Amino acid sequence: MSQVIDDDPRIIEFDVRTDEMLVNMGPQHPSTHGVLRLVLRTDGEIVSEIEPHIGYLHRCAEKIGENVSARQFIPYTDRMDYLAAMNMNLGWSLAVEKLMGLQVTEKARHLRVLISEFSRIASHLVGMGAYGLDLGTFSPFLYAFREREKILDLFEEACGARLTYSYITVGGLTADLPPGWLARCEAFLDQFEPVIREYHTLLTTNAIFVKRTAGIGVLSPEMAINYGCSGPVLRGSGVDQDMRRDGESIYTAMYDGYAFEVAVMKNGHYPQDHVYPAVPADAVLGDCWHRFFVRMLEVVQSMDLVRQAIDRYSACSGPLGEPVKVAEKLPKGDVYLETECPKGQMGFYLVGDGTAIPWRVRARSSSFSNLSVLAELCHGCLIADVPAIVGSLDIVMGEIDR
Amino acid sequence: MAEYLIQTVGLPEWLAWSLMAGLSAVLILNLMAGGALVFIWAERKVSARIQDRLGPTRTGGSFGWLQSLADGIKLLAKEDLMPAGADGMLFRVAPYVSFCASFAAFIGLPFAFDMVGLRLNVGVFYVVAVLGLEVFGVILAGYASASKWSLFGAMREAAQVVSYEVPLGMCIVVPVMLAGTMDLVTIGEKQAGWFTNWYVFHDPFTFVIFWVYVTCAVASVNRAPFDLAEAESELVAGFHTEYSGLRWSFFFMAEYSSMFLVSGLAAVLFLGGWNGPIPVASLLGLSDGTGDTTGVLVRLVGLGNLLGKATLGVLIMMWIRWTLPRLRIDQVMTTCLKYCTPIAAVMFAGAMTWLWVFPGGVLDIDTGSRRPGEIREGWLDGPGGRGAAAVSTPSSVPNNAAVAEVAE
Amino acid sequence: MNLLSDPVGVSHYLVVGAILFTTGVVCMVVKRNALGVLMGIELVLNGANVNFVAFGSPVLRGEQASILGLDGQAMALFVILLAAAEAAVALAITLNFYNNHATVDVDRADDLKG
Amino acid sequence: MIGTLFGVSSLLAATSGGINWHSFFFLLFALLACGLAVAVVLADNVVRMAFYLVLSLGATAGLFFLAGAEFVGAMQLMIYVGGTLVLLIFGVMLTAQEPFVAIKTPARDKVLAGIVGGGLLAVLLQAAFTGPAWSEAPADMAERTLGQVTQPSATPLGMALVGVRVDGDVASGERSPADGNVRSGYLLPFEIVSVHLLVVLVGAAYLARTKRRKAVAIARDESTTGGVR
Amino acid sequence: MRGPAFLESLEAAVPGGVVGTNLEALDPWVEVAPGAIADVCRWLHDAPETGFDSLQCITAVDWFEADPKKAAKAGWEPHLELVYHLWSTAARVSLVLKSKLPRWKDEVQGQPPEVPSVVGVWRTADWHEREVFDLSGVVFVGHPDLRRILCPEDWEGYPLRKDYEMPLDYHGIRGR
Repeated sequence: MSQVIDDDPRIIEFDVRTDEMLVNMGPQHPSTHGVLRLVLRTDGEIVSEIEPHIGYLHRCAEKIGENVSARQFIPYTDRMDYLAAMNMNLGWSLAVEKLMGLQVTEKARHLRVLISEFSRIASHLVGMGAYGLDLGTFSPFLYAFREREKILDLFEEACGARLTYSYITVGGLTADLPPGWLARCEAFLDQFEPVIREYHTLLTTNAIFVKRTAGIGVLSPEMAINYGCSGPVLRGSGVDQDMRRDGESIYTAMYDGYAFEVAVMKNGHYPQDHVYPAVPADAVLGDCWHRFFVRMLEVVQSMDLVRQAIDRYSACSGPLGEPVKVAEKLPKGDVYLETECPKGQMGFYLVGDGTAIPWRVRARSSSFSNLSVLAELCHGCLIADVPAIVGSLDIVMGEIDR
Repeated sequence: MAEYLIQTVGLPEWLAWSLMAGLSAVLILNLMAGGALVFIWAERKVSARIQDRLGPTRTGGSFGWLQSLADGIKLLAKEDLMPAGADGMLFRVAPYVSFCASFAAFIGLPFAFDMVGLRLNVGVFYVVAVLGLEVFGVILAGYASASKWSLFGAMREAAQVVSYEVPLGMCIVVPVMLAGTMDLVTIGEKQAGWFTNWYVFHDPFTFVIFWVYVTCAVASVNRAPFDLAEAESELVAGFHTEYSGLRWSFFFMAEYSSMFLVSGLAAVLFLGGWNGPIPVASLLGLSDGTGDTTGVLVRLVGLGNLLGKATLGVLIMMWIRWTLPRLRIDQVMTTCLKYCTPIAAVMFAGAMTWLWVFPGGVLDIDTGSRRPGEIREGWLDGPGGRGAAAVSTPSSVPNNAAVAEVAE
Repeated sequence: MNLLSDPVGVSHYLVVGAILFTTGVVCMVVKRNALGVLMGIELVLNGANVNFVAFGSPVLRGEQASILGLDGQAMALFVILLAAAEAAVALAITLNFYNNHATVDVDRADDLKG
Repeated sequence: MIGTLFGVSSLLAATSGGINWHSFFFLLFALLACGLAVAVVLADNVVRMAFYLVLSLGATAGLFFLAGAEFVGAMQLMIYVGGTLVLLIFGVMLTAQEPFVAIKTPARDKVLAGIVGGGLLAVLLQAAFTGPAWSEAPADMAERTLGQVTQPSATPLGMALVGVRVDGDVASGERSPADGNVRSGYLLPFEIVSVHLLVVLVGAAYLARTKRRKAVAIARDESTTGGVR
Repeated sequence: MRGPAFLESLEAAVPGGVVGTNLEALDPWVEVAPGAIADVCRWLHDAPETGFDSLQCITAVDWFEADPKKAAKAGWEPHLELVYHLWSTAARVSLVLKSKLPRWKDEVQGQPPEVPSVVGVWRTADWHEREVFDLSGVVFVGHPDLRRILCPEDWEGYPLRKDYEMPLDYHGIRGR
């Protein structure tokens, strides 16, 4: 009987008559991960509508790309996803190499895998720590940064920079690893492995954390695909897609011979190659918890990949190869290449007109598409859920605004 | 001491009393302010240690122990900003309302036997009632700031604190029932002896209700994971978003002294008050009830005991804060209405039944000291008990809104 | 008469009660805001409470009060309780009124007017 | 400010030979209570009204403490002030939108109310000083220290509420329970109040509950009220 | 289904939609008539054998050369080129659609060209089309909320056009 009433669209429930309020979250707000402005239309604590306003960090990277040569553009890619600049370098380099028909040496290939997967760990550490911050716990953030600092130390040794590396470049890498680096890297991995269990205790399996994230911001796989979501956001919804495995051959060739699992829930379970915490009963596929969990799994997968890459790289005896000249001419034609970056699929579109300077550069960023789904996810949630959902998308404004 | 001033120094009575009142007020105020400074410093050090950091290390020597003072000076020097649309009067008054409520509650909290600002026979009731007024300043601040974030914070705080008063009250009723009085001094007195006399160990129900009290106390002073009113990742800074400088620091001080107060209340109600786990003094044949030097010394030890217990409580709250994520507003309300309140109600009934079934208590270890149940509100028994002595000798109870024997 | 040195009697309390009562009545009459009217009622009850407590106060009346015992205080307690109950109901009514009329102006509550 | 206070008080003390602290605090709390009550009437903003009201009630609680009614005073702080707090919250909620911040009262009403109120006050004040016994303080008042509690009130009050009288004439020995003519306690009123409170809680929850209504009805409702939301 | 067969079925589904192809390019592309872009996309999205359920990117390339000497050698007429990169999550194949637009509608300087919106097909096109509108000046007819996205709402001009000139001043901020 009551079921019938519930379904009757003519009957609506109403509480105290309240007025809707427009609230500006950002651009200077602690949990919008940079200069994102969200305009919330709220009824009390309930968000009825949310509209993201972006562009506060727009630096005309695409326009700049039309004025510098392909190698000169590398530093600008650093500043897109500044938390995983190595992956940005790699994406652009591969796109240019695809246009030029270049093939890097075997040693450079393994070094690129090593570096980019390492960078993925560093990026996910920020995502994880900042997510804890969004949910009101401060300590995991510092635990994450403690480990990230060690990775940055290693990067600094390799290329001299801690944030904007410009290390991977068109035609290879700017330098080889310094002596002893691999040993320090392995030492870090050994030390880091048990730390992940701490993260799981503090966040993934923490009762309050699960309460705050499970069943919140559920993104169905259809919606995720329709909105062009990618990376952990897409895989958190149970879509089995990873460009490292499914992408174009020039990219997948990089991972030839590497063994890794795509962190996605298939047949009702996550990969079982390591011991992972169990999925809580409240969690729904596609909610904030799953997106977060996918990132945590990817960290473990990336550690495996880094270990494999260390072995292969040290087994390589050939030269590292030289990067192309700064003013190397680009052939006529256009290419588009998407690579699997920590935040999702980063695509670079490049039009060459026969000169060294590209005719058109386009960067398709994963966070851009991932953020566009926010309005859909936040419909009817509570204000406290907004940071939880935004954090679970793990956006970087540098990449969105470019 | 007031008598001393009157009789020996020859001051007029009113002057002696006002001097003593002023001294007591200064003592309590300094305890609050100084306590807040210490706790803010401790919070920094504790959080730093939890997070693999060092925290303040320079100001005032190697432990940075002057850091809070430096911060205080910085806050004093800050510009006192007020938003253009704010309700000026309420905006200015709100921090003081919070602070005063917190301060006024301290008047009723005993620090050792008879070391209390004002010994009220409704002590617990008074402390809880006044502490509940702290939310008042927060609501005013949230409303007067003319900021939506502040308003959200204020409404959250109101909903949360008003709800949590229900289970908190139920938890507090249990020790009151066991002691048969609302006088905090008598409640503390009744738990004298070995730690088995503490009400937390009185029976299983009180043990459970102690933890309910801890939860509700953390919630009622707005500490993580219940710090929704100032949830920085959601509401920027909640109700004090628009505050700066000294006014902001008043909110801060009120928060820390409230933490100290609920911890102190927990110590008095459940953890034996100023009585140590082992009744060293009574084993040595000393008593804190006497007015001579020994009595005062024993009381000072008791003061140390209570401050230690309260500080421990504050440290535990810090530990919780730096470990757990924050709950959502609906989850906070669920915790209160669906868990804390029913559990508190059942435990209350259970404790009542226990008292009825085992009137003398089960773990009744004869310690040679006063046994629970021996002390009653004196006026019913007639002269004899110590409570009676305290009530019936007016000179030992300086009666004034803020006169305390702390001064002795 | 020096207010600061002379002892206070019941009359003084009655004066306070009278002032509270009167302001409450005026408040009820003057305010058009339903919440304001509610506050007026609270003030009136509070004024009454002052009287109850004063008459029953052993401090103020000495031996005379001991005949009354705690009756005055008990009455005041009941008044406080009923005031709380009244506030709850009145608030609910106000809220309902607000739901239906989008205002808390009591002058607009004239649905029964012909 | 405290300095001024002490200055003034010492001046007064010098002229009259000492301050009666009871009188001093009575004056303080009474002025606060009355002044803030007047402020409630004069204020237009609901939130400010509620703020003044809370302070006024708090000052009254102080008066209760002075009069030796500690339990009532604490009760006043807890329930009355707490209840007003809820009023305040509703004030905030309803006035978060501009039009209702202040509903102005016509001057005519104010004048009328002033006259009526003044008359009422005159009558009440006259009545307050009629009883000669009321005006004079008990003989031992001057000797008693301020705020000294002659007897604790909480327990006898509680016992009275459950029907056992230990105060008043029982305490003074004029009557004893054995005689059988002791005045009754407050058990029945207490029960009635308890049930009353329960009924009120249920009723208030019912009145302010989430309602279901047909959307058509809403539309009609909106049209009659001019669709004001 | 690849290559010619695929093109045939597309041609059959949307007659006149395909105006040219280049299957030898690094990323083989299909040129679509501007007016038919929404229909083509709808078919590509819905048709079971293709199922391009994901839109990766929309790019506008401005083919314009200000220098007349270079323009003469360029070998193309000035035009705007819209590039759609599609992806099929099931088949894991990509497809590039291109569409040539005039630089200005009806050759009126400052009046952006129009093309049907594909928001109805992929929701992600919402922001991508806004970005193209913002930076390259293409009006997507049927877009629910076509506003500037990266630049301020009162910004003038389309920065990714080759003939764009940076304003000298924006609200008192020096531009050049």
